[in-house]
Amino acid sequence: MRGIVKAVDNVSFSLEKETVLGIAGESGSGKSTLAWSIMGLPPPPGRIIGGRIFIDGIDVLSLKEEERRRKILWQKVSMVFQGAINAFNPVYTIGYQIAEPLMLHRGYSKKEALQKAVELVKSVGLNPDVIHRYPHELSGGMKQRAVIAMALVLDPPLLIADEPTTALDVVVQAQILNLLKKLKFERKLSVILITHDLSVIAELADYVAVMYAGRIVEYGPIEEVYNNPRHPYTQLLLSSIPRLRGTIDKLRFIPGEPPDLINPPKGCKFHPRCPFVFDECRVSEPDLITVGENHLARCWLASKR
Amino acid sequence: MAGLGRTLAIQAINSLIILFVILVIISAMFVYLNQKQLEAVVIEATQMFVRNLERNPNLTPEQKEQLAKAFEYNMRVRFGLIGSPVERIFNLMTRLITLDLGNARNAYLGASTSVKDQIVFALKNTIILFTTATIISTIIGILLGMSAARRAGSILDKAVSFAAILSSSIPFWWLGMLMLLAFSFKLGWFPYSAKDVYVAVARLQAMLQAGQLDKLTYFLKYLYTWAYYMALPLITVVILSIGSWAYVTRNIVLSKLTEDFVMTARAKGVPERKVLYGHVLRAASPPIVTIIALSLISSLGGAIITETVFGWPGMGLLYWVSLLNGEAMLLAANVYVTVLLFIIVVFALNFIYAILDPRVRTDAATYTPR
Amino acid sequence: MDNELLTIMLKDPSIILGVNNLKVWYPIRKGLMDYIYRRKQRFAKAVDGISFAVRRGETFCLAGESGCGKTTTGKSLLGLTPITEGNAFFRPRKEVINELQKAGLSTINSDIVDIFRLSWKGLKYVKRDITIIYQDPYGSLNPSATIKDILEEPLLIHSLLKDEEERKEIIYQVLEQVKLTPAADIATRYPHQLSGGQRQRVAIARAIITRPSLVVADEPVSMLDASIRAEILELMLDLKRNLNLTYIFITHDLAVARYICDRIAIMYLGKIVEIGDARRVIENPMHPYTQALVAAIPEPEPKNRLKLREVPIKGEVPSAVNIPTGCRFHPRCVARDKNLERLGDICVKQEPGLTTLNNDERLVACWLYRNSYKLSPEKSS
Amino acid sequence: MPSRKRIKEIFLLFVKSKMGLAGLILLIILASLAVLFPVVGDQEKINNWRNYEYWIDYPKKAPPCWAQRNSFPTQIIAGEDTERYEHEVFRVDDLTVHSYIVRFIVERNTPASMNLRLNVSYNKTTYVYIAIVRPDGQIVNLTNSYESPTLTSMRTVFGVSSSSYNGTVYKNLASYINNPQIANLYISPWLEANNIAVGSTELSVLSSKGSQIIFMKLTSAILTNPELLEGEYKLRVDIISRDESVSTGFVSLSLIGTCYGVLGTDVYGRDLSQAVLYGIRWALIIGLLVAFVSTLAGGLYGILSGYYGGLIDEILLRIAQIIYSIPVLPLLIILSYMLKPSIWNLVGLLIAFGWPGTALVTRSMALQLKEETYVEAARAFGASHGRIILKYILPQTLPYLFASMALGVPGAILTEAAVSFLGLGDPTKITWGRILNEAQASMATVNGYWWWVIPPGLMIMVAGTTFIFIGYALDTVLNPRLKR
Repeated sequence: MRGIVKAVDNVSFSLEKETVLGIAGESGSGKSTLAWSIMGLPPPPGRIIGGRIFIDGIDVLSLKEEERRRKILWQKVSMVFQGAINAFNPVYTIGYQIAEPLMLHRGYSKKEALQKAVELVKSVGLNPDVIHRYPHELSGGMKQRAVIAMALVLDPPLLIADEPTTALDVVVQAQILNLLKKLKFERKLSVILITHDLSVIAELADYVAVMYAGRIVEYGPIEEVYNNPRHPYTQLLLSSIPRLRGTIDKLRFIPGEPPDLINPPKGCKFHPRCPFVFDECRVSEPDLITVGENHLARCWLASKR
Repeated sequence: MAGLGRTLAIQAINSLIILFVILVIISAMFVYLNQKQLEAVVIEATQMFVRNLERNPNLTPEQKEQLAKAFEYNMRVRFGLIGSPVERIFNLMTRLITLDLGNARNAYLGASTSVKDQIVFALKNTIILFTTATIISTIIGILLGMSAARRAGSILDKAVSFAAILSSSIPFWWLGMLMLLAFSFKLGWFPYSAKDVYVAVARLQAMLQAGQLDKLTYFLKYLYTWAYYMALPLITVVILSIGSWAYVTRNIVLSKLTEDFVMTARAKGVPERKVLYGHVLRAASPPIVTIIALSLISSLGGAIITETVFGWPGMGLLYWVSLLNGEAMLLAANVYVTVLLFIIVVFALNFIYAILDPRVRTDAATYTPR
Repeated sequence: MDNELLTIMLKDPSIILGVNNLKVWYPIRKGLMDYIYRRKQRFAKAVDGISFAVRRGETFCLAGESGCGKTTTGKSLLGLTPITEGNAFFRPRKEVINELQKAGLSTINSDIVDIFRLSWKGLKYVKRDITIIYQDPYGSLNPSATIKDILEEPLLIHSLLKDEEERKEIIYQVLEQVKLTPAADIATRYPHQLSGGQRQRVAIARAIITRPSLVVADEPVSMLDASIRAEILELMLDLKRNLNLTYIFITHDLAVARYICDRIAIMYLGKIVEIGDARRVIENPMHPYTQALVAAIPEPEPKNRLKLREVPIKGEVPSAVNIPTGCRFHPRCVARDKNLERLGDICVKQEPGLTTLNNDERLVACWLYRNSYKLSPEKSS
Repeated sequence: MPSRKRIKEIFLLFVKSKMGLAGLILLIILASLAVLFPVVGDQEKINNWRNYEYWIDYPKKAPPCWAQRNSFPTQIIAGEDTERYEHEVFRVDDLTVHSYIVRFIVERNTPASMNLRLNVSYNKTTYVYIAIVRPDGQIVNLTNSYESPTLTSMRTVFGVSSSSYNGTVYKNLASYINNPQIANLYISPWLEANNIAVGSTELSVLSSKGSQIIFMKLTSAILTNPELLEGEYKLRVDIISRDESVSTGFVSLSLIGTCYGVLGTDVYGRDLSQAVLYGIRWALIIGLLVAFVSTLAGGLYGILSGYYGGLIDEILLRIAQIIYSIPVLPLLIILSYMLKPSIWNLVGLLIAFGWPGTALVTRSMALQLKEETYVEAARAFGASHGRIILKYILPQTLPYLFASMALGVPGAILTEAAVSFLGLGDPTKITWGRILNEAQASMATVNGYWWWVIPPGLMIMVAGTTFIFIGYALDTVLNPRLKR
């Protein structure tokens, strides 16, 4: 059962300042691995075997570990985690954990840092007294807000939000999404939003990248991709979501099972499940092909047109 | 902090129940099994007393008889042979609790023949030895366990696991015997009998009083003497304790290492050392304390017996001595105090646990419907 | 009360299940201090007096946020949680009734049983006719059993088929029904060898293998990816049609509810606050809570990113131990704040009952609509 | 239920892990030694363990032979070995003499002791003459010789009546010689006759080491720097009686070595290797019995407590917790002291205090398992409590139970050893703890009797490690959570 899993394979994208890129994909498509790798911390035992990452002009992977720690992590890029429940160390107060990077990177005293933490906590809509509380004393929604506060503590230009609302109730989810939206405008943040939920991406993202089997299969401005999806996977995915309004159409779904990443299919990774498959798909894998302004799709069909 | 108080109150009640149960067991065993023996002792002592009385010409036979009866009654009270079995058990329990157990037949080292004195003397020495040993093995064990966890699968890691396995199947006291064979018999580096420390210290004191030593030299020599006599028992206990400390630390730290907050700390740019010793070890400390408390319950007894081998004048040696001399009361008192010591240690560890774990400290046990 | 629902049921044979005033209260463990101060026993009121009826062949939806009591309600129907009060009148299928009567267990009007009053044995018979699908496809299948063992279990429990070959045949047949092919191959596998969607189909196969008439589906798709979710929903609709099933569909996702459900009951803190036709309730919510819930749901609509989402609700869900007085939603109700003059303190003082609105079939428990009450309230749908 | 295929799979995985294989091999060795003791060991020695007479001819406190260079191996010349001694009957004046000359070889070292046994029967005054005839022709008298004015009586040497006796006489010649009086009377005249001066200091050497000096080369340094005279020695024993019908028989001459067997002997001369070997039996019996019964009892207790929950669970949990927190060893000490010291009592007590550990773990497992969705699902589909416990809870706890059974063995062995070490063990049973207790009582550490200390402890360690290996391996193989 051993083998090499290419969790993220040949992914390239760029992100402008003050925009939000949504990365969508189902479980196992490599989204989370991508998130951690952007920070230079691929989840063990994984390794980055190639490629480059530039953040704010700095080549992240060329830096030594120690340098990366001091210059990049949390200063240039911070993260809001999947499963915020466990993102906090249970034995330290929320305040300390929010303030820790300030003491570490900015040389604040504990008092100053905690003061800053109070401000931050207020700005994400929490009562200031949470800084003296322990993680287990907070509800899921409060914890998620605290995690966001922690991510903003050093005012990084880039924020990675990895499934920031999964496992939250809808009302809380809406509140957290509103908070992120507000912060994005107020703080001029660039955000990489990673989620399996296309609806959540629609709430926040300016651009969207759809991932399948460790690759980006479609990329573009969100309106373009949602209203005019060019990759069959994106098309099927969008039409598999039940809607809250309008006519009730029969839902479409993607037949078959997601590919095994140890032994991925030859050619286009999606071809075994694709309703439009033809010979070429089985043989070779297409590149990302420009199908519109800023709009790319990894599909042979797109090139035919 | 209400949570902490409650946790400790519950813990205290539990400890008291355990102590009570053990006292009942010991006392009941005594009352039912040791009675004949004590009965015989009382009769013998009374006969002796009567014989002595006979020689006294100043007393009338009635007075003699009265005195003899009073003597016998007193003896019976002393040995707890008065009243119903329940009363006897109860009496013995109160006497055990207060250590009001009369005199032993033989003196124990520096102490008098009073059972209480002997127990206190032994307890003091046991505490000296085991506190030192625990401090040393904790520090080394945790550092070793951390290093093993950091390099899981390395030779060090395997060695730690193997050492833990070995040390959980080696009796402390047997290792003690080996140490004596190697370092006292073969190499002659350390003394056979640790209890001679008192002789050596007395000699030092005499030299100090005679003006042969200045105070500083005396103090240094005093420390050296203790270290010299304590070294072997200390090393023995430390060697066998490190393994379990290291192994427990390793396992818990390893399980914590995969938790999300560790990745969070790394992403925050916390230096790896601080991640390990600040975040991981701190978060791992409550379960480490719990497991160590549990393992102490099972190993401390064996460790205390180690004293027997080295002649360290603590509770362990007192077991040997009281068994050798057939001093049941002394034995019972010793067992009681050992158990008390255990319970206090475990209670203390639970206290530390409660302080280390905010979930206990702040008690947020609220109902969450599913 | 008791008899009202029963009376309706007796008259209307299309009702398969009538739940009447169900309460599930969990006693809170008393601490030492509680005993010292002689505090009263407190309860977590997971379900606090709900009534509804389900027609044969429909998909009835229980919706709400986590902790609202929807799952507890579902589980109580299978005797999986001890109830405090209430009835669940159920019309089992003929064979089950026959079995019950053979075993000398009494029935109401020879075709209705009260699930909550059944003995263990009686409940066991009923469990052939009511089955459950769980949310978590990873946890609901015994990891150390093969798919065949898992599917065989209900047959063995109810001693339905004595012959192993027969059992095997039916297992293969059910596997094909849930589109797990080749059945013979799937049957020999262990759950961890299947994908999430395949596992959920095994769970569905297990739920239909005893040919039940009522299936409680407890968030059956909420842990699945979007494309698989659609597939499972379609499968469930197919099966319902083919096997003449009735679903109690428990979900937090109103979009899914709108797609699959016929009628819906919105629950908040152990109470039904709104009940009615699923499409109409979701497209035109009346209760302030339903309104908030609908407003909070994100949709794959790119325009949404340009504006903040208005969710008319404040605060957090209180614990089921400390349920607010009066209308339990009032501390979070934005509509109440807006209509405070008209409403006064009635929301704080008195709990609103479910009442039919003049112009609609649906029932709403909210004082906002007290002027539009019909004169004859409380018809259990 | 795990199928046969799965069991085979588990077994293969188990054997594949180094720990599991090591544990299994050790266990097989230990178990076969325990079962096959009558074949590999010497049952007679074990039967006579507490019969100290039996051990007279064994060297006392002797180290194992492999550990001692230049050791004198024990030689026993028995009456049947007719070619190794000569028997002659003759008369001197009115005395009947039965004369025995026993030949033996001394090499590498002197015998640590010499035990002589003879059958004699007489009804008139009888004397005895004993001498050693050395390879260099020297004769060392150990009693008055024929030339001296009086002969040595039977009473002087053998402590039996000189006028009439019928039976076996026994003398430890070494301790007989190592005596100031004998040194003065016989050894020192012999040395002086060979021009070696014996002063008072030399005399004291003689009176403690005379039995060795007589085997040394006759040089001037015989007392200060003795050198072994190797070769064939003869022991001459004459029974000289006024009774013409005196009859005698040579029973044995045991020349006891300075080392013994594989593991040496203890202070009574007992063969430690047998005890150490035999100890395996008791260790396995105690360990397995305690672990099996307490794990089983604890497991059932825990499952029932956890599964049923509520008040029952609360009460059962408290009881288990209290017993679990009791420090067992001190309590065992006092209980063993007061109860009749019997191994079964100890086993009973170990079980009585041993079950809660398993119970607490299985309880929390049951508690967790019954909340598992698939267990609830079984309930939803109508499974009874019995079916759920047997089919869903128990099989899931079995791996833990097996592992904890294995891991419980060392604890029991160790505790028994500790109790026995304190002298509270069953006096009729040979356990490793008891061997060590006797070693400690004989101050083995001070005297450096390492062969008495190391093997039993090593066996405790090996037995413990065996089961820990098995336990850990089982745990990793059977517990998917650890496999991850």
